[in-house]
Amino acid sequence: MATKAPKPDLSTLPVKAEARNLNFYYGQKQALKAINLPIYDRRVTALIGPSGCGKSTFLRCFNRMHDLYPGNRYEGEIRFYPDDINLLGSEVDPIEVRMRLSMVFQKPNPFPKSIFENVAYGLRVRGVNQRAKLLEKVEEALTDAALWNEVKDRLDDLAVNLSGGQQQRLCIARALAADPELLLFDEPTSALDPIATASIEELIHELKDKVTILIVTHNMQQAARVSDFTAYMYLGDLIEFGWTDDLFFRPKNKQTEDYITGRFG
Amino acid sequence: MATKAPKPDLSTLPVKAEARNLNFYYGQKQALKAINLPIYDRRVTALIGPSGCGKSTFLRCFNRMHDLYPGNRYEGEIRFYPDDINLLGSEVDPIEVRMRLSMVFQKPNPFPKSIFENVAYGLRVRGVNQRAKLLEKVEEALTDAALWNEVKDRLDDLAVNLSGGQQQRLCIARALAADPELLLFDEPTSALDPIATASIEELIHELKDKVTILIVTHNMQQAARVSDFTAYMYLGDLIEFGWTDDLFFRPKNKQTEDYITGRFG
Amino acid sequence: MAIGASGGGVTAGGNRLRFRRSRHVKEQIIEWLLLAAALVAILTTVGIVFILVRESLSFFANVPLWRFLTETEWTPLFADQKFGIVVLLSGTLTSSAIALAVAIPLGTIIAIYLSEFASERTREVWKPVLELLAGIPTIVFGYFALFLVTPLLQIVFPSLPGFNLLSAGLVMGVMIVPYISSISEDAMRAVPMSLREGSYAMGATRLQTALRVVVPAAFSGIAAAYILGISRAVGETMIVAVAAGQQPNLTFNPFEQAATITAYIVQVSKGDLPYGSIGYQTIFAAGLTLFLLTLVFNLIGFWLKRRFREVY
Amino acid sequence: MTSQLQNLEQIRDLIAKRKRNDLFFAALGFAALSFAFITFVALFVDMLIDGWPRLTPSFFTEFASRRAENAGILAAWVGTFLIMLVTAFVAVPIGVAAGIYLEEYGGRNWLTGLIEININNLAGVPSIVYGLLALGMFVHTFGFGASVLTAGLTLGLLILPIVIVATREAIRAIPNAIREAAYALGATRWQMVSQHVLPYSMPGILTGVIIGLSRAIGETAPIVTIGAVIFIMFLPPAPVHGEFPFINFDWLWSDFTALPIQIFNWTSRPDTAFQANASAAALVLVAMTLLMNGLAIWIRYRLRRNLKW
Amino acid sequence: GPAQPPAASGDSAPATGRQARAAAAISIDGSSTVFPISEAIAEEFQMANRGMRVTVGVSGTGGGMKRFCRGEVDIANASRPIQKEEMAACESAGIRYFELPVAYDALTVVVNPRNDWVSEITIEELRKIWEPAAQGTITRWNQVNPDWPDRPINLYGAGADSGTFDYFTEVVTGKAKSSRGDFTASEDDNVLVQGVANDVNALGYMGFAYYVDNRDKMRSLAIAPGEGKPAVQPSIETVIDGSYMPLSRPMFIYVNAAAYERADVRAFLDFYLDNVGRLAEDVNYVPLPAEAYAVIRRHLEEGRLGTVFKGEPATAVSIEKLLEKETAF
Ligand SMILES: Nc1ncnc2c1ncn2[C@@H]1O[C@H](COP(=O)(O)OP(=O)(O)OP(=O)(O)O)[C@@H](O)[C@H]1O
Ligand SMILES: Nc1ncnc2c1ncn2[C@@H]1O[C@H](COP(=O)(O)OP(=O)(O)OP(=O)(O)O)[C@@H](O)[C@H]1O
Ligand SMILES: [Mg+2]
Ligand SMILES: [Mg+2]
Repeated sequence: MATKAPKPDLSTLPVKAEARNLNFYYGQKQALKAINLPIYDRRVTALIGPSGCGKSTFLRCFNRMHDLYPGNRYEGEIRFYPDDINLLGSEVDPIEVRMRLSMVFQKPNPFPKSIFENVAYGLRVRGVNQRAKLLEKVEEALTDAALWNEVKDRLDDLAVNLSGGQQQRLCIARALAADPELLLFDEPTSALDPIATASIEELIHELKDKVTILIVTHNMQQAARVSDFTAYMYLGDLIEFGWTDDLFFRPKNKQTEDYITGRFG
Repeated sequence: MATKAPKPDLSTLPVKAEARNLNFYYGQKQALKAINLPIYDRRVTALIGPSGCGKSTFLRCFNRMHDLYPGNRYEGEIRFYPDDINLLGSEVDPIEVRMRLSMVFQKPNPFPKSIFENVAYGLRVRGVNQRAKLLEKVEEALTDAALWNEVKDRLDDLAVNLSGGQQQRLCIARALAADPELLLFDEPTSALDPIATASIEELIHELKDKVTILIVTHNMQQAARVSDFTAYMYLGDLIEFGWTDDLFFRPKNKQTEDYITGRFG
Repeated sequence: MAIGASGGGVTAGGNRLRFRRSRHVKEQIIEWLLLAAALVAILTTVGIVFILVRESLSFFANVPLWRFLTETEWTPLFADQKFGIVVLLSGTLTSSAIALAVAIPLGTIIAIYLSEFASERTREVWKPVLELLAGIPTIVFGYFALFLVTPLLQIVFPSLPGFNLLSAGLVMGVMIVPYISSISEDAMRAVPMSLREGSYAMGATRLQTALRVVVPAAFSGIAAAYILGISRAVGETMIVAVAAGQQPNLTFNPFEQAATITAYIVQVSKGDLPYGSIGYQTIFAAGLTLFLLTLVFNLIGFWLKRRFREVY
Repeated sequence: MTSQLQNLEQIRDLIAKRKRNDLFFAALGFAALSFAFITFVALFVDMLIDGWPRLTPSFFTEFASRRAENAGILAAWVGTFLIMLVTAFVAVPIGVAAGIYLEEYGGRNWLTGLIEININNLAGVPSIVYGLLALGMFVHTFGFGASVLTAGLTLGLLILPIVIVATREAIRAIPNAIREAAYALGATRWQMVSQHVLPYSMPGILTGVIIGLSRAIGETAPIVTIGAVIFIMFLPPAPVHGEFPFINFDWLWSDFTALPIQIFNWTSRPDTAFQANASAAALVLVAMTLLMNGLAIWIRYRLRRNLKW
Repeated sequence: GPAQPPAASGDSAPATGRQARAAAAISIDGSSTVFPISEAIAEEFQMANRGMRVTVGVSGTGGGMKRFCRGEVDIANASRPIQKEEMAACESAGIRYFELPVAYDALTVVVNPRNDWVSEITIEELRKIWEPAAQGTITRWNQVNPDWPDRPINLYGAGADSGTFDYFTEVVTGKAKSSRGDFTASEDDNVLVQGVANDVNALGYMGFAYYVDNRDKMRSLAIAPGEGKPAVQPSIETVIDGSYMPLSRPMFIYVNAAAYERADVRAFLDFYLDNVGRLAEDVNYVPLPAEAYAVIRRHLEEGRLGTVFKGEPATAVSIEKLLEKETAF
């Protein structure tokens, strides 16, 4: 497991964000049921659970992705610190939220632009246009995403010509370039081969000192490898949450245990 | 594990099909490398391995699905018994092959026709058109697929209005109605919820007395639950093959062990 | 349940896996029939080229090609015959340019609006309504330009003659809008949602997402729409024949009247010229020019599509 | 990575500005849409004012006449209808077959590439060039004259690319999973095509055909070029009649007139009373187009209901 | 002669359908100028004789003559006499024909109703305006006649593909098709009407019928033929009495001699000659005097084939002169 040191008391840990009694509806269909979940600052929290349990739905609440489609409805709050605002509040601008929380998707989705423009996108959106400033940030982000050495000589190539694993790291670099406070990953490695997967997992490991991470995965081994905390969801309910090694080795809930031992899913 | 009785000697078991030195190429890209693998008669053989290792590619060689796309190339043989013929031979008609080997796909893919017409399709293709005969076969297949009771009153409803699990069972019924000698499953439950998954696994269990089954799965627990034999593949190579419990509990190969214990994938 | 291995299947035993000749032959015949249908497209092109070239050859036997290409007057029907196709080309290109100046911005804006801004319902209602515009007979547009648009324009530009490229071009532009907006919108819709989500997730607004991600991603489809729009403009006949005047006039000034290639062809094919006269043969030479012109545009479009094929 | 809190104010300003741009563009888009729509309304109202008084039942049942108030469009609408019939009979089988060939059979080789370039190019060839083709080919070389057959063939070729493209698009919308399912059950290619691809793409094909026909119905230039008659006081022989074999094809060879050229002719008459007739006939033509497009939309929404995958 | 390679084969190929059709209807095609007359007669004829079938097309005089000389139509409408190439084409196809002058048209020179400076114009002035040399140089009214104001002159005229254009240029500039090119040309006369009606500086020419039907939008000019003769306004009377010269011209139909053997064609021509006087006036053309129709009828009955013009244009042929020619034929 990721954390080897003795585990600090939860109440002393700083919280970056916290879902409070969060319900979510796709039209009539309720996809999240009264979720309460803290996301600890600069820790990796993993969301696991069988397909369709609402992992992605939960993740996408954080950066208000659901606002893009009509008929979706939130209830409850996601508190965000240190400002202590409700990310779902109507007074909060989703665009501002998205500028502060970055997301990496299941399938790499680079824009049909150059590598450089992909990474610079978040900055351009913020109105940064000086080439020097952009270059500096792009290099920093690509370095953080462990991609700089592979692409530094072809920043003007089209991003879609990269391999799948490189594309996903590019998407991570794109997210990092925006200096996010919270990084959301939705099954970032499920479309990748084992080697690319390993490199992304390593990356997450390195990033967590700098940024808070929330990651959805269908691969329990992955959750075990990369996360400090794990939440197990089932059919829209949060069944169990705790330190990753506790949840995997000492699950309190029978359902969690069944899932983890592979009795279903 | 599926087989509780003492394990018979492999050389005494009847073989339904056997890959011999099978190579497969997508254009230039070699996806299967000299695979040798027996499929024992009326047993369930599971294929596991990380994403992209060639499981689906291997499965689709059996019913010559690759013939549908240009640029694909087979080398080697798949012997098929009792005829003792090479399924990949140029004198063999892929259409005849597909009439004897049925396939169930990862995502349920019912035709946008009625439930009845879906199941009857394999017979219609063979020129069977008498309603009575069709009805008899359809009932038989739906019963075998554990779906008859749920749909018997609405055979003329559109199949796409069934739930995902029902759709997948319908696809299995469709495959069964053609009286196949070998059933090919490509991750048949990965798009389904746990309950539907359980019902499909049970079905496989019941079917194996009557028909030989080759199943691809990314879920190791599932392989352990449903199969007699398991083959582990990695990057186009067959790494290990054996009785399922041997492979899971006494893997001979370090790679297999790493995979099974979740160290990667 | 009868499993095939026990021999109880629908098919009989024996060499069942071998090729069936009858089935193979039937499939082959069907494939040939379908191919024959597809070849009609080639035959049509061959037919067009054959007819146009055959008739143009007798024209060029009388009128050297250099006269056709270099003269600056088009008076094949006058006593003093001049054959400068550039005159008709100027009218064609000017009216098309005006049309495109209207249709490309308008069509693109509408496409972006419908694809990225409007609600699902708005889109489902408005898109067909726009397509209706494309179904209106162009002759109706022609009289619309002459009797309604030109007088309106004359209020703004009192010196505007009753026939002018401006009015014809503007109306033609409106006529082309649905082609451009509809095809561009299809192309933008085809851009996967994941790209949009990627952009929104970076904090982009709708407009930024539309202009920086969706439009570039759909570029080849949008280019195809533009090319089709150009072809439509260059080939449009009735609007220019009615509203732009039919005076061959070497001009690029929208405030003047001028004949286009298409207007010239309909005019002559209804006129009183004896068949076989040079005047009559000019319509085929003009038609060939028109065909080559649209061919060039289409090849450019084809190349653009190749070059910027969508890679999402 | 430090928090961006300090320049949050700046970002908020920026967002506000960006949102104003969004709003401005949305307004612009709506204005553009409205502009196109208002043009359409203006055109329609203009025709309605001129043509409405002439839209009496007898307008549809009378032949053309030199007296504007007696003139009707019987020959014109019957002619248009018959031409559309031929056009559909030419364009649909050929277009659908070609579309199927390119999507399901052709593969990628020089021949399909050539066919593809040809189709794209034909879609952009001006209709008047088709008129010239018809004049040289159907009228003179084949000797079909300025008949219903010639006009139908010409317009059929004209809309062939539209039908082919619509067919291909409809076929492409069918997921490969359906094809694989059929093949996996032992279907031959043609069984797969005829039992799955064709029925499932039917709504798309029909929509394309109707859009093609509504393009063809208003085409004036090619029909003028082939030299169709203007004044005719009789109808082509009925395609269906009471005696064996109940159908005949004499109407294919018949003279005809069609709505667009009737309109064209009326607008160029000295007697201004004919202008009202022209407007009324144009209204009829637009109404027919609207009707066909309405039908296409209806098909799109009704038939596709049953096609989910 | 005209190049028409596949003519013969084209005619014989679909014999069944086409010949059946040819027998079923009397087909007329040709000039759009003559069209209104033929149309009126076709309409009245079919109303008087149920079951008879006539079609009238507008392929232009050239297009109509071409089809006529290939035997595709029974009657050709022509706004000018048959030309030499066409005579040759008919000859080589074995088509023999009757030439029937049916009415006169008065080419009318018109200006905008708000034009208050000109009411009559001489042929000489028209030549000054329209000759090729005027292109780009004669652009203002006062360049033609110093009494007229210093305003731009905007010209409207028939399409260069039309018989009207040929006739007007022949009469005004002395050579057919010899004209300046910078004028608004249209073969759709309503387009010209629209132009002149909206343009104070306009001067145009068109068929008399278009003028009559749009009197409220345009004003016609009296034409002074020159040599001191007085200017004359176009009207049915002035054309009949020969004083509206030289801008009045005859119009013809050509009848295929073989088709004339058919009873329906005979009946139709009978009807034509009986009624054309009345109906021509109805559609604002000038009828010939009754004796002219009688002469023409005699030609038909006596089988007098061919043309009186021998391929020459019919310039400045008054009704009187035409009658002489016909009688002498
Ligand atoms: N747009 C939508 N409209 C309606 N229901 C939806 C929508 N998206 C997801 N759902 C439903 O909401 C539930 C939760 O979906 P979600 O995608 O969050 O699951 P998930 O846990 O991410 O599953 P997976 O592991 O398959 O990605 C599912 O039942 C799903 O069918
Ligand atoms: N049509 C194709 N053309 C080229 N390469 C292909 C094609 N289909 C699959 N491949 C490649 O062949 C390899 C084996 O693919 P295959 O689909 O058999 O993997 P798999 O084991 O079934 O993986 P998964 O668990 O993701 O389904 C992969 O590297 C894949 O990228
Ligand atoms: Mg998910
Ligand atoms: Mg697979």
